[in-house]
Amino acid sequence: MKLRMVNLTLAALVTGLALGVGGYTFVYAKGYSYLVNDPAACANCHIMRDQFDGWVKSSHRKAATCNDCHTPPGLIPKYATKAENGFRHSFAFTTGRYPDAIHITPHDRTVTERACRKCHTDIVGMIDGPHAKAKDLSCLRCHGSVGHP
Amino acid sequence: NIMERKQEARNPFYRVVELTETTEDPAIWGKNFPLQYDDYRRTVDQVRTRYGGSEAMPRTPTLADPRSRVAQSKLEEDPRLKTMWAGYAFAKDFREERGHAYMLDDQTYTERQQVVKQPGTCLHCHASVYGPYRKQGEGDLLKGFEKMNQMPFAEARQLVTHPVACIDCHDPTTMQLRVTRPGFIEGMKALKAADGVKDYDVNATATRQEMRSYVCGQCHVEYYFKGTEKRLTYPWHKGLKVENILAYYDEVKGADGKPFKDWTHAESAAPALKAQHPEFELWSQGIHARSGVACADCHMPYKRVGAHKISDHHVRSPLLNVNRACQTCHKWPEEELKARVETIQDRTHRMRNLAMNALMDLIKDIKTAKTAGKADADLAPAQDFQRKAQFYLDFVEAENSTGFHAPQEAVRILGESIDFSRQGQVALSKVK
Amino acid sequence: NIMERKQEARNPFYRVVELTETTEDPAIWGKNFPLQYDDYRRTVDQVRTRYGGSEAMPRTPTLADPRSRVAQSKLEEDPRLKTMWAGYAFAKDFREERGHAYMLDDQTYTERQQVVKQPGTCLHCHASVYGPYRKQGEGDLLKGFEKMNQMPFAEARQLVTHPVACIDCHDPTTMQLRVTRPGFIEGMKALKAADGVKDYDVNATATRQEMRSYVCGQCHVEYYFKGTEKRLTYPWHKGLKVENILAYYDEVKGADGKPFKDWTHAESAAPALKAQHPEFELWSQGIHARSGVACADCHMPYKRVGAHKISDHHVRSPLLNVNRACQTCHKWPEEELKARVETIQDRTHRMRNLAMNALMDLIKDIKTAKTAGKADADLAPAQDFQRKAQFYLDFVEAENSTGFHAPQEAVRILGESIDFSRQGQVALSKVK
Ligand code: HEC
Ligand code: HEC
Ligand code: HEC
Ligand code: HEC
Ligand code: HEC
Ligand code: HEC
Ligand code: HEC
Ligand code: HEC
Ligand code: HEC
Ligand code: HEC
Ligand code: HEC
Ligand code: HEC
Ligand code: HEC
Ligand code: HEC
Ligand SMILES: [Ca+2]
Ligand SMILES: [Ca+2]
Repeated sequence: MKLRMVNLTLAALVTGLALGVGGYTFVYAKGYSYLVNDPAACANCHIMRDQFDGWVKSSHRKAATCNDCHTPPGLIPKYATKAENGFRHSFAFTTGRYPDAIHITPHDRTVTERACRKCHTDIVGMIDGPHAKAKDLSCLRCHGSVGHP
Repeated sequence: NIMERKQEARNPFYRVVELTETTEDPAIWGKNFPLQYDDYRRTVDQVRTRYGGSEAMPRTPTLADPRSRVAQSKLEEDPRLKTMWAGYAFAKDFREERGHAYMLDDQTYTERQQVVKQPGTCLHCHASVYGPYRKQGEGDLLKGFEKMNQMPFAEARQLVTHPVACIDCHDPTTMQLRVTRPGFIEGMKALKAADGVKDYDVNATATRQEMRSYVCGQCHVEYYFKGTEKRLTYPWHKGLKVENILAYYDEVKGADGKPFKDWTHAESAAPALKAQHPEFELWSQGIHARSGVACADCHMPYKRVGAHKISDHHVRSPLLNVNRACQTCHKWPEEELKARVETIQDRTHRMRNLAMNALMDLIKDIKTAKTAGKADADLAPAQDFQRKAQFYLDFVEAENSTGFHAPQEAVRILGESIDFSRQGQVALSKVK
Repeated sequence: NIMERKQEARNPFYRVVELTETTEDPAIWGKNFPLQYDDYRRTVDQVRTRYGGSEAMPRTPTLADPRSRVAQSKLEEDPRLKTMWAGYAFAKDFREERGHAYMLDDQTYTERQQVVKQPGTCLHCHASVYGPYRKQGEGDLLKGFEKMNQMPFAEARQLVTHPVACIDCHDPTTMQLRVTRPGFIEGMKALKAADGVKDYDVNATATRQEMRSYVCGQCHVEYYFKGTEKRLTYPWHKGLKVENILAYYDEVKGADGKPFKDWTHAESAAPALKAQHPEFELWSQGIHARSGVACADCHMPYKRVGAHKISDHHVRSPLLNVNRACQTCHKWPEEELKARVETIQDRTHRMRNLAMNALMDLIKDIKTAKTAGKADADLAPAQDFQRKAQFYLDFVEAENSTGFHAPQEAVRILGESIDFSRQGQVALSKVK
């Protein structure tokens, strides 16, 4: 499953480069920001500015960078997500085809939810622990704004 | 110290004792879960908010009623309630509700018990009945329920010991939430059937998030005792809105073959209905329910205790706990959040007063017409308006959030109540 | 393309032309701000939502009224409105409002103009009057306002050219928002005075966020023409709630020394009041205003055009623009957000209908009593109830969000309206 995604995204990235659209953005608009860990890099795209400004004032500024919450752990999945998002967002950015109020995708939402659970294992244990068979409670339902309001 | 906390955190619960389906006493559960138990016991606290919480009124214990503290009387706060309920037990004694710790005593000793012979059904929501039901039913919950419903209250009362306890909301082995109340199980089945879902089984189907409201919906709902078996029934067969519930009561017939009534109004002879604590029903019409916010989110918010993060089992008014109950979702200052609630409540309360005045006027007019010897048939339309008006009004009056659980809906209901009362007066005035 | 955008972002505005206090024509402003101008011109679009937007109804232009499209008639949608306004110009023609582009034409050609001789005051809110006021006042805005108020409409109409234009909301040199309307400036002064703030000057004091509502509050408000000078007045001297405004009208006297009235009802002779588009007033009672959400946040949300983030000058129903208007703050899907608004609106609309029925009943009863020859003094209480009931009802009916701007308050007002209407009937029935 994961491998398939990598393949798909790599293929997409290659196609994008071939088209010259994503690729151009990737270089000129600093799309490669996706590959580094510095939150300021995300803010290279001005539409990430609100989130960046919010993050700077958030409780997590000292605890987590954008990537800590928005990419899955592990090298391959991490870069797969980055490549996938990097391509999709570069493409969107270049064509301008994205909504004004950006929304996290359902897939990326689960990535983020997993990130919370990874850092806060102790608490997760208490919240989900005794409820052996019960479904998880979504952290984001109550804490959606911890990274950036 | 940090080391210790990390330890605690990793293995947050020590299974000191084995809990089973027959472990009723919360103190035993408390050995495994001391933090939850400590909070659970704090529901004895009495603190008043503008419209909620409760006030501890000292009283001299008697043999018949050993309570040394009760909550304030609502009848004294607003004597119009006595007129609304004339001829019904509620006109005798009706108090602000208080914490869970008191539920069994308050039910046992309310003066309403002196006026009417109540059935065992009552205990469904005022005691830990899961054990007793199973015992009486020889392992079959439903059978025990049916059996205890039909006992006189005093007899059934002997079979229970605790107010709502851990076992009523939790599975003793997994600690998962569960619904143990037949009233709710059957009520949800009827509700879902109306939506075309057959044989809905709440314990098998509901999500964890839903369960965080359903465990409360076991009791915080409108109800009536159906038929001679006094079967506890939640009137949700046509839906959860006030008009759906009234339509249901209009449709089911009482012993007299006429639309079901709780009692005949003493002053007007109207076939009256009493609404009771429809928190679950009103909440379901509000923006919070629609946003997936559960009862437990506000009334049992998470709290930190050392390295633990637990659900606050000190169930109470969220206005006494705004920081945890509201501020994770709403980043407004505490005072501002309180003011928002109170703005909503003040508006609801104002409308409730107008609706109450309208109802008083109608009752007075019917009474006058009756005294003047008007024919029953001439009074009937006005009496039906009274039935409607007072059920609508009571739906908000008896609901305990003073409108907060669904602000616009609460005021909509009160507006319609006013319309019914005043139309009743007009109908009467057209009688020659 | 990206190159271009980075460029743009750095230097967002090209000052192609010099704008001054006498540059009236928005097309000239559009040279400097083509993006805003493009959107501004799109207010000609007509799209209907469940309760808002507007529908383009074709009509055959005549010499007297050259419009080839109008908005749907509200009188045809609900003929009860004609009864409510019997004897007043609104019973002749009342339509759904549409985009800003139409304001001048719709005012000029409404059939209401054929029934009553209107003063120049009308133009305050239907034209770009900042230039004309200053011209007529020889530089003095207030003087020009006073002068044009007293002209006949047709005469004043000659002095204006554009519907609301850039200059009405913006300072031409700084582009900062500003209030140019004497009605609002004086209204806010009266409102603040009631709170103990002396000589409030909105342009000097208001914050930027406040201004994002105040520029709309210049026109989207309840008003009346005071005295023989026909001075445009916003009745906020006692506050912004419906009861404050009614109390104000009860206190100020008309030419006859009695409480101010807009007209005498043709069927009942009640001293009636007409409420008009109190968007600003109702919004001020809602949760959004309380949370600092301005009119412009929803009706002129930010949008991206290339690298620019501009305010959408296509002012319209936010339901036609949910992503930008709502989803910046609410992470719910678009369909869900629409459904939330419609749930609120459906409830409001239902109550509006009940209030309308109650009013119809009252008017009929008064009419019958009048025909039966009841004395004026006997009718007076019922007529006063009608005055109140219909002002309250109209306050929500004439407000254009169908309750959304303050859901609970809207329904509260309608509930009180019902109470007034029905009490009027009861009062009448007690007349022998
Ligand atoms: C090349 C410009 C650019 C850069 C650099 C950028 N973003 Fe984005 N981002 C976008 C655009 C455009 C969208 C909107 C895509 C859409 O909604 O279709 C977006 C949307 C998002 C979303 C929400 C949509 C989703 O896919 O879930 C997240 C989360 C996100 N970005 C995170 C990041 C993080 C983390 C970084 C830095 C590692 C970053 N972005 C850097 C352009 C960029
Ligand atoms: C502590 C965790 C955390 C950190 C750190 C974080 N985010 Fe997020 N981000 C989230 C969550 C949670 C959401 C989803 C919010 C929701 O659905 O309510 C989100 C959503 C987004 C979105 C989509 C917009 C939306 O509201 O759905 C963008 C874009 C984004 N993040 C960018 C960034 C950037 C850029 C950074 C670094 C400056 C960053 N995030 C840092 C947790 C985080
Ligand atoms: C890289 C690790 C990391 C990730 C990922 C992370 N957190 Fe945290 N979080 C921390 C640390 C460390 C702190 C303590 C920060 C402090 O006290 O200043 C913290 C603090 C918190 C707090 C308490 C402070 C507050 O804002 O109320 C909450 C709640 C919280 N995290 C929730 C979340 C949620 C929800 C997510 C996912 C959206 C998340 N965290 C993702 C490390 C992380
Ligand atoms: C969004 C938060 C929220 C949710 C969800 C919620 N409530 Fe409440 N509830 C309140 C507030 C606020 C009050 C008013 C408390 C007061 O007046 O002191 C209240 C009042 C009450 C009261 C009266 C409390 C008292 O102090 O007298 C009861 C009982 C109650 N709610 C039960 C429920 C039940 C059962 C549910 C779910 C079906 C529920 N609530 C859902 C916030 C909530
Ligand atoms: C469907 C559940 C349910 C049943 C059945 C039920 N109650 Fe209650 N009762 C509640 C709830 C929930 C409250 C707290 C909310 C309130 O007081 O409105 C309550 C509160 C009370 C109170 C304290 C407040 C007051 O009214 O003075 C008394 C006393 C009481 N009940 C007596 C009874 C009696 C007697 C019966 C049987 C005739 C009964 N209850 C049956 C759920 C129930
Ligand atoms: C077994 C029935 C039952 C269940 C289950 C139940 N309650 Fe209650 N609740 C009651 C009764 C009965 C009272 C009134 C007790 C009294 O006044 O003596 C009450 C009182 C309350 C009060 C009022 C406290 C006060 O200070 O005024 C709140 C709040 C409340 N319940 C919330 C909840 C919530 C939230 C849940 C679920 C997590 C819940 N209840 C589950 C029966 C129940
Ligand atoms: C129903 C709401 C809700 C949900 C769901 C929820 N939390 Fe919380 N959380 C809270 C509240 C309320 C607090 C504050 C407790 C306090 O201050 O006593 C909190 C506190 C925290 C803290 C801070 C504890 C500290 O050190 O002060 C962290 C970390 C946290 N939550 C993480 C999570 C994670 C991870 C999840 C998902 C697995 C989650 N939460 C799910 C309501 C929630
Ligand atoms: C009126 C219902 C009710 C009663 C009674 C009740 N609980 Fe709970 N309990 C809940 C709810 C709701 C949760 C939150 C469960 C979830 O999030 O899925 C909870 C959660 C828990 C948890 C999981 C950890 C946590 O705090 O979230 C434990 C352990 C627990 N309760 C123990 C007890 C014990 C011990 C008692 C008796 C002393 C008890 N409960 C009585 C409703 C109740
Ligand atoms: C788990 C999240 C959550 C909790 C806890 C919560 N709310 Fe809300 N609240 C919401 C959402 C979601 C909305 C709907 C508006 C939106 O979509 O932002 C809302 C709406 C409101 C509104 C506006 C509705 C109206 O009718 O005017 C008020 C006021 C409010 N909440 C107060 C409270 C108070 C007070 C509490 C605590 C007792 C509380 N909320 C607890 C999520 C929450
Ligand atoms: C939180 C968002 C919000 C705010 C703030 C807001 N509105 Fe609205 N407004 C709406 C919605 C939603 C509607 C309903 C539109 C519909 O029914 O199509 C509406 C309707 C209207 C309408 C009728 C539009 C039509 O399509 O017929 C007018 C005029 C209006 N608002 C003016 C104002 C003014 C003036 C203010 C400030 C005083 C304001 N609004 C503040 C959301 C808002
Ligand atoms: C205080 C500002 C103000 C004044 C003064 C004013 N209007 Fe309006 N008018 C508005 C607003 C705002 C709307 C759009 C909202 C609505 O229609 O409810 C409107 C809408 C209209 C419409 C279109 C909808 C309809 O009612 O058919 C007509 C026609 C109209 N006005 C005529 C007039 C006339 C004639 C006068 C003078 C007697 C006048 N207006 C005075 C603000 C004003
Ligand atoms: C100079 C007076 C004036 C100002 C200032 C003004 N409006 Fe209007 N507005 C009107 C009039 C008049 C109409 C009705 C035009 C018609 O029906 O011909 C109207 C119509 C509208 C409509 C209805 C559009 C539709 O499709 O139904 C909306 C929404 C609206 N205005 C919002 C606003 C907002 C938001 C502001 C401030 C940013 C504002 N208005 C400022 C006078 C004004
Ligand atoms: C009914 C009031 C109104 C009218 C008429 C109006 N504007 Fe605006 N304009 C606004 C508001 C509100 C803002 C947001 C200002 C802020 O946030 O401070 C704005 C912002 C702007 C800005 C700043 C950038 C931006 O988009 O936020 C420019 C430039 C602008 N308007 C140009 C124009 C031009 C050109 C016209 C005429 C074609 C015009 N405006 C007509 C209300 C208006
Ligand atoms: C600038 C922020 C902002 C914008 C834009 C906004 N809202 Fe809200 N909305 C809020 C806040 C804040 C609340 C109050 C609840 C809270 O504190 O979370 C709220 C509450 C609500 C509620 C619950 C209130 C109730 O009466 O039930 C609804 C529904 C709602 N908004 C819908 C909308 C819609 C639809 C739009 C777009 C037309 C919109 N909002 C635009 C911030 C906003
Ligand atoms: Ca209480
Ligand atoms: Ca419209």
